[in-house]
Amino acid sequence: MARLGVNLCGVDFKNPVIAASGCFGFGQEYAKMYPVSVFGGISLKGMTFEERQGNPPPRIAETPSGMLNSVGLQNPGVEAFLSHELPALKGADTVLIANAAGSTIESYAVLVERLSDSDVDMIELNISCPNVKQGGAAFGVTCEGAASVVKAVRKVCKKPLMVKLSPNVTDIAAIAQAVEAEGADAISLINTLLGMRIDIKTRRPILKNNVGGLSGPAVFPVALRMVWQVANRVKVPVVGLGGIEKWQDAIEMMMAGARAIQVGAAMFSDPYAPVKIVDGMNQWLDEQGISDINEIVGTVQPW
Amino acid sequence: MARLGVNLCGVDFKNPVIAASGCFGFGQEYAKMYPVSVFGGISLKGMTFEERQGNPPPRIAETPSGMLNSVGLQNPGVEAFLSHELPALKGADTVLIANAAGSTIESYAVLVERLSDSDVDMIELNISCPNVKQGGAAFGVTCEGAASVVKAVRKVCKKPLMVKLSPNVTDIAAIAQAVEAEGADAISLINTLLGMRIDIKTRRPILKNNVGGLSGPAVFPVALRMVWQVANRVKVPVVGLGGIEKWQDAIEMMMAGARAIQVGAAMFSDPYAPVKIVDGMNQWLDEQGISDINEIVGTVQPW
Amino acid sequence: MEPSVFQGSYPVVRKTACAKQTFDFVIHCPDIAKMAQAGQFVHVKAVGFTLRRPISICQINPEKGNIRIVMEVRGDGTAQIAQTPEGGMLDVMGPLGHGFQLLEPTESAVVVGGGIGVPPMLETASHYGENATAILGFRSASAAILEEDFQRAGCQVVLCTDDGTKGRKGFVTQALKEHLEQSKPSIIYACGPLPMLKGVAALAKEYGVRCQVSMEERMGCGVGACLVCACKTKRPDGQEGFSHVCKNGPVFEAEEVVF
Amino acid sequence: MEPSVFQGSYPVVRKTACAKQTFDFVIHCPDIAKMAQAGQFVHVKAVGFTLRRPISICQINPEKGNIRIVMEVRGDGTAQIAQTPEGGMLDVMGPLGHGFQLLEPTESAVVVGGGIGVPPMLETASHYGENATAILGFRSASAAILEEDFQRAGCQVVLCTDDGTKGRKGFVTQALKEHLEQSKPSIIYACGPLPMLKGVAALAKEYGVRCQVSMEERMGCGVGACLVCACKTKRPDGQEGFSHVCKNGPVFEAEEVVF
Repeated sequence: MARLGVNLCGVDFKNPVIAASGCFGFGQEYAKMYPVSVFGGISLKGMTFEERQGNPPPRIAETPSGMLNSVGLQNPGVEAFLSHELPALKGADTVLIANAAGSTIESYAVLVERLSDSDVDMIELNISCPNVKQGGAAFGVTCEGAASVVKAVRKVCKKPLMVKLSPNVTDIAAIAQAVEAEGADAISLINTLLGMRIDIKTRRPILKNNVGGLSGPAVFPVALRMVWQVANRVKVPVVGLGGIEKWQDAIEMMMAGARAIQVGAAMFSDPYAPVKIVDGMNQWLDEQGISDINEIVGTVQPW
Repeated sequence: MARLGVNLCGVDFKNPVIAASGCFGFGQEYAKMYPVSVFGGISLKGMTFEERQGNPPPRIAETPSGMLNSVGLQNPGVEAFLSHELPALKGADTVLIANAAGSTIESYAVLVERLSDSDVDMIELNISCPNVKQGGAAFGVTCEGAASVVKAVRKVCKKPLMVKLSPNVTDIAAIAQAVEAEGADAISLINTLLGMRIDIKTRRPILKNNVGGLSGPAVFPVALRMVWQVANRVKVPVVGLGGIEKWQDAIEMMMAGARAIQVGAAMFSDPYAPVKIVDGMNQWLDEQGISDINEIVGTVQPW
Repeated sequence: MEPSVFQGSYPVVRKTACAKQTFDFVIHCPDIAKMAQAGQFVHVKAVGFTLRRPISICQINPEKGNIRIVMEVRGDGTAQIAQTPEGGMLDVMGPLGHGFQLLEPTESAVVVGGGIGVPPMLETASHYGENATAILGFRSASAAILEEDFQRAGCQVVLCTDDGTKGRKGFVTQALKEHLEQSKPSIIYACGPLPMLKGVAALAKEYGVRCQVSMEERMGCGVGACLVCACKTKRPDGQEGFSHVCKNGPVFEAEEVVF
Repeated sequence: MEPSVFQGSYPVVRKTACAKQTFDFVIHCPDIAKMAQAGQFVHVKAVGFTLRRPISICQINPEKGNIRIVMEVRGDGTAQIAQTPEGGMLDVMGPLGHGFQLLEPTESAVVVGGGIGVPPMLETASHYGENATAILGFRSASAAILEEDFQRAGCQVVLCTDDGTKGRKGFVTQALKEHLEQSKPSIIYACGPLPMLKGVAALAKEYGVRCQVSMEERMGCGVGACLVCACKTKRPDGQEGFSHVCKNGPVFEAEEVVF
């Protein structure tokens, strides 16, 4: 058995497979099928300081090898999270990552400050949600915007800070460098690509929000390219996500430079996908005679 | 039989289905299966003033519901095109669109000037090829770059000028407005999304160019969203492409605001895809009792 | 914690076409059948599609380890599922969601089903047997399904068709109103098109009868993790918010739902 | 212009496993069989995959309207194709590319095949019958295929395995060299791994024999429209450039190819 453990900015993960935010709720739902301890870590449902209702339905549309969603950060707010959700995760044998979003720089800061006093192990700053009017991706698509949020949050954040980037930009590596410069401890990418579907019978967008975020295997090649570009430009650890459905995808992502990976939409097709990815990685490492998963990180050799 | 004919900046197309540049060579290859006259128009293989060898192979990689290519504008150069390829298309009952690329503003200008004296019906300016070192997408990802090329080309272009945009940008509508302001007669989008795949056995990118352009059904939702955004911001006609494989996709694209559509990668899975799309549109229009395809353009009603 | 939701490839032990574009599958999935309850659903994978399709459970046979689903072809995905032959395998996940709350079988119940909303009512109707009245609505005779099954379950069946080609002409709401004029059941259960549910809920309120409705919405994970299948509901505190069909539902108390 | 390339869903009239992960299909596609020539290929669709898989034509029977392909499972796509049962349908497009140029059957020819490069040589070898020598190389006995077919075609078969578990031990290039020492054929045809083709081409040049090689590259459209399957070749004017395996090839004059 090879060593699957990885370390992200001081936090130990028993394996590099993390549940992607928004696809795993607050960690309880899939427990009816397998224990949350299967994951090296779980990135919890994106949360805001105040409760949010989210967008009206339909919030999902199917696409070739993918899906669009427009949930819009529905969440009970940080206090409800701390009083109800987080205690339920006590003793869960996995790294707990709080995904934090806001509509203004201040709202990001107060939220992260509050989370800093909690038992979460790490904070993932969501500056890339495509489904909310203010904030979200608005900050994530410019170096200045991204830097300003990270700068403000860094001051009050006592936990390792990971920043999740939007792929809907011209130069994602520049944004990665900007947030690194402001003190991000890690970078995760990609959030969803902005997409749309239309119901030709009603001549209406399928999503009530008109547009939504594209995820699933369809986006994997774009995610892999961006992870490769970012990993070559920053020193902090990179967490790769976007369309990973098989263990081979996870290996590609790590060879491209990801220290860990997140699995999201793949669970909707196959709820056991994360289990299979961990097992597949293990078996492949043994077959290859590689004793430590960390040895493959960033090993892709460009032509 | 409903009316399928559309008009793009003065050029009449018998139907709105156009072969996408790079997927239909110079129009002869698929003639062994069906006549080129099936198409309302064909956008010919991207060409440069001088001959180009293109990138070394492998130039293609499969992805979920899509493919990456890194051909790199291999073409015989404009003189060979005019002396060999174009004459062979004489009498082809379809609109001929020359796809023009360059590495400098000057090289774009001399090429377009030369093509302006030929029998092509229209010119598609390619400022979005992701597979060439200089030029190509380099111009297409900033408003200034895009505007500067269109401005220089417009001066010497005597044909209707369509500009093909890159999707690898933060705000494609802003770029569309910039090229419209410089005199573009039409806008086509999207070119390919930049992506990557890695061979985990060799730990090498599958493409010799390391990265390549993603096309195929996987990108359709992103293309549809961008066409909708652009069509809402410019007055010139918009041609929609990116992952169209079925007639329903074509209808969605036109409802989003496209006056015509282009079909590319779909032909690699089903060579008869364009024929089926034209037939499907026809049948749907009749079923809906719509007498003219133009009636559905831009009719999507956002929530 | 023992798994209570399962996913796997299970054999189709019986498949019949019961109406135009409507198929009746009996699937051998002992672990799912053992846990399943009336009104729950299974999430079925269509080969070549990203998202699973939620399909209500029509009947449960824990002894034989079988569940029965009756599904309608609505698009490419359901068409793909419908192609699965008898003897073939289906990728099924379940049981999922909260089902109907069943009272003592001696209580009287009315189950109201419209179109493809009829199958989910069979297991519940069977629970009450002769104490149940099943009001089943269809577009026309050609779309009518499961009538014999409800009769075999012992309940009084009132079959309605929009065009009067079978049973009585008209909507189930009219039949329900007439029934409530005659007698007051302990509870009403309903599944079908939104307008029908809305009408049934209104009648239940008018006649002061408890009512549970099975809701539908475009769905993702099926377990409450992705929050896409939102349904507007009233909370105990009276405030409105989005609940989720896959986790809080598909069955809700009618008075909670904001139609 | 009459169509000369066809695509459709055609029945598999015979399927056999001829070696580990290697399958032998006879497909009934009269229009394709009518036009097909030795050395051409067909482009086969794998359900659920975007790109077709180019597979060389092994035998052509225009009378029966059949073609025969022998393919190896190399990945998920080819595995999907290999699952097609006898009696099932395959989505096939063809015939595609330029095949081997056949001289008079009375001329003497040597066909050299390596591994899965052996099947494409059978139709050509059959053309020359007893005037053909077939030098076939495989990793080991378990991978050896089609020996009887080449014998039935009347040609002398020299079978080589890398590990000597069948026929003579060693590479086909060694066997070819010895053959050329004995007699000079009118032409050599080769298909197989790149190093083998390189070696065969070098020998052909050394002994002054014309040589045609069948090349391979990751392919897109299959008809020469997308220009992805680039192969570096020397032009008449001596300048090097990229030709395309699907349109200019798969068969090239060995001296044109820049190995």
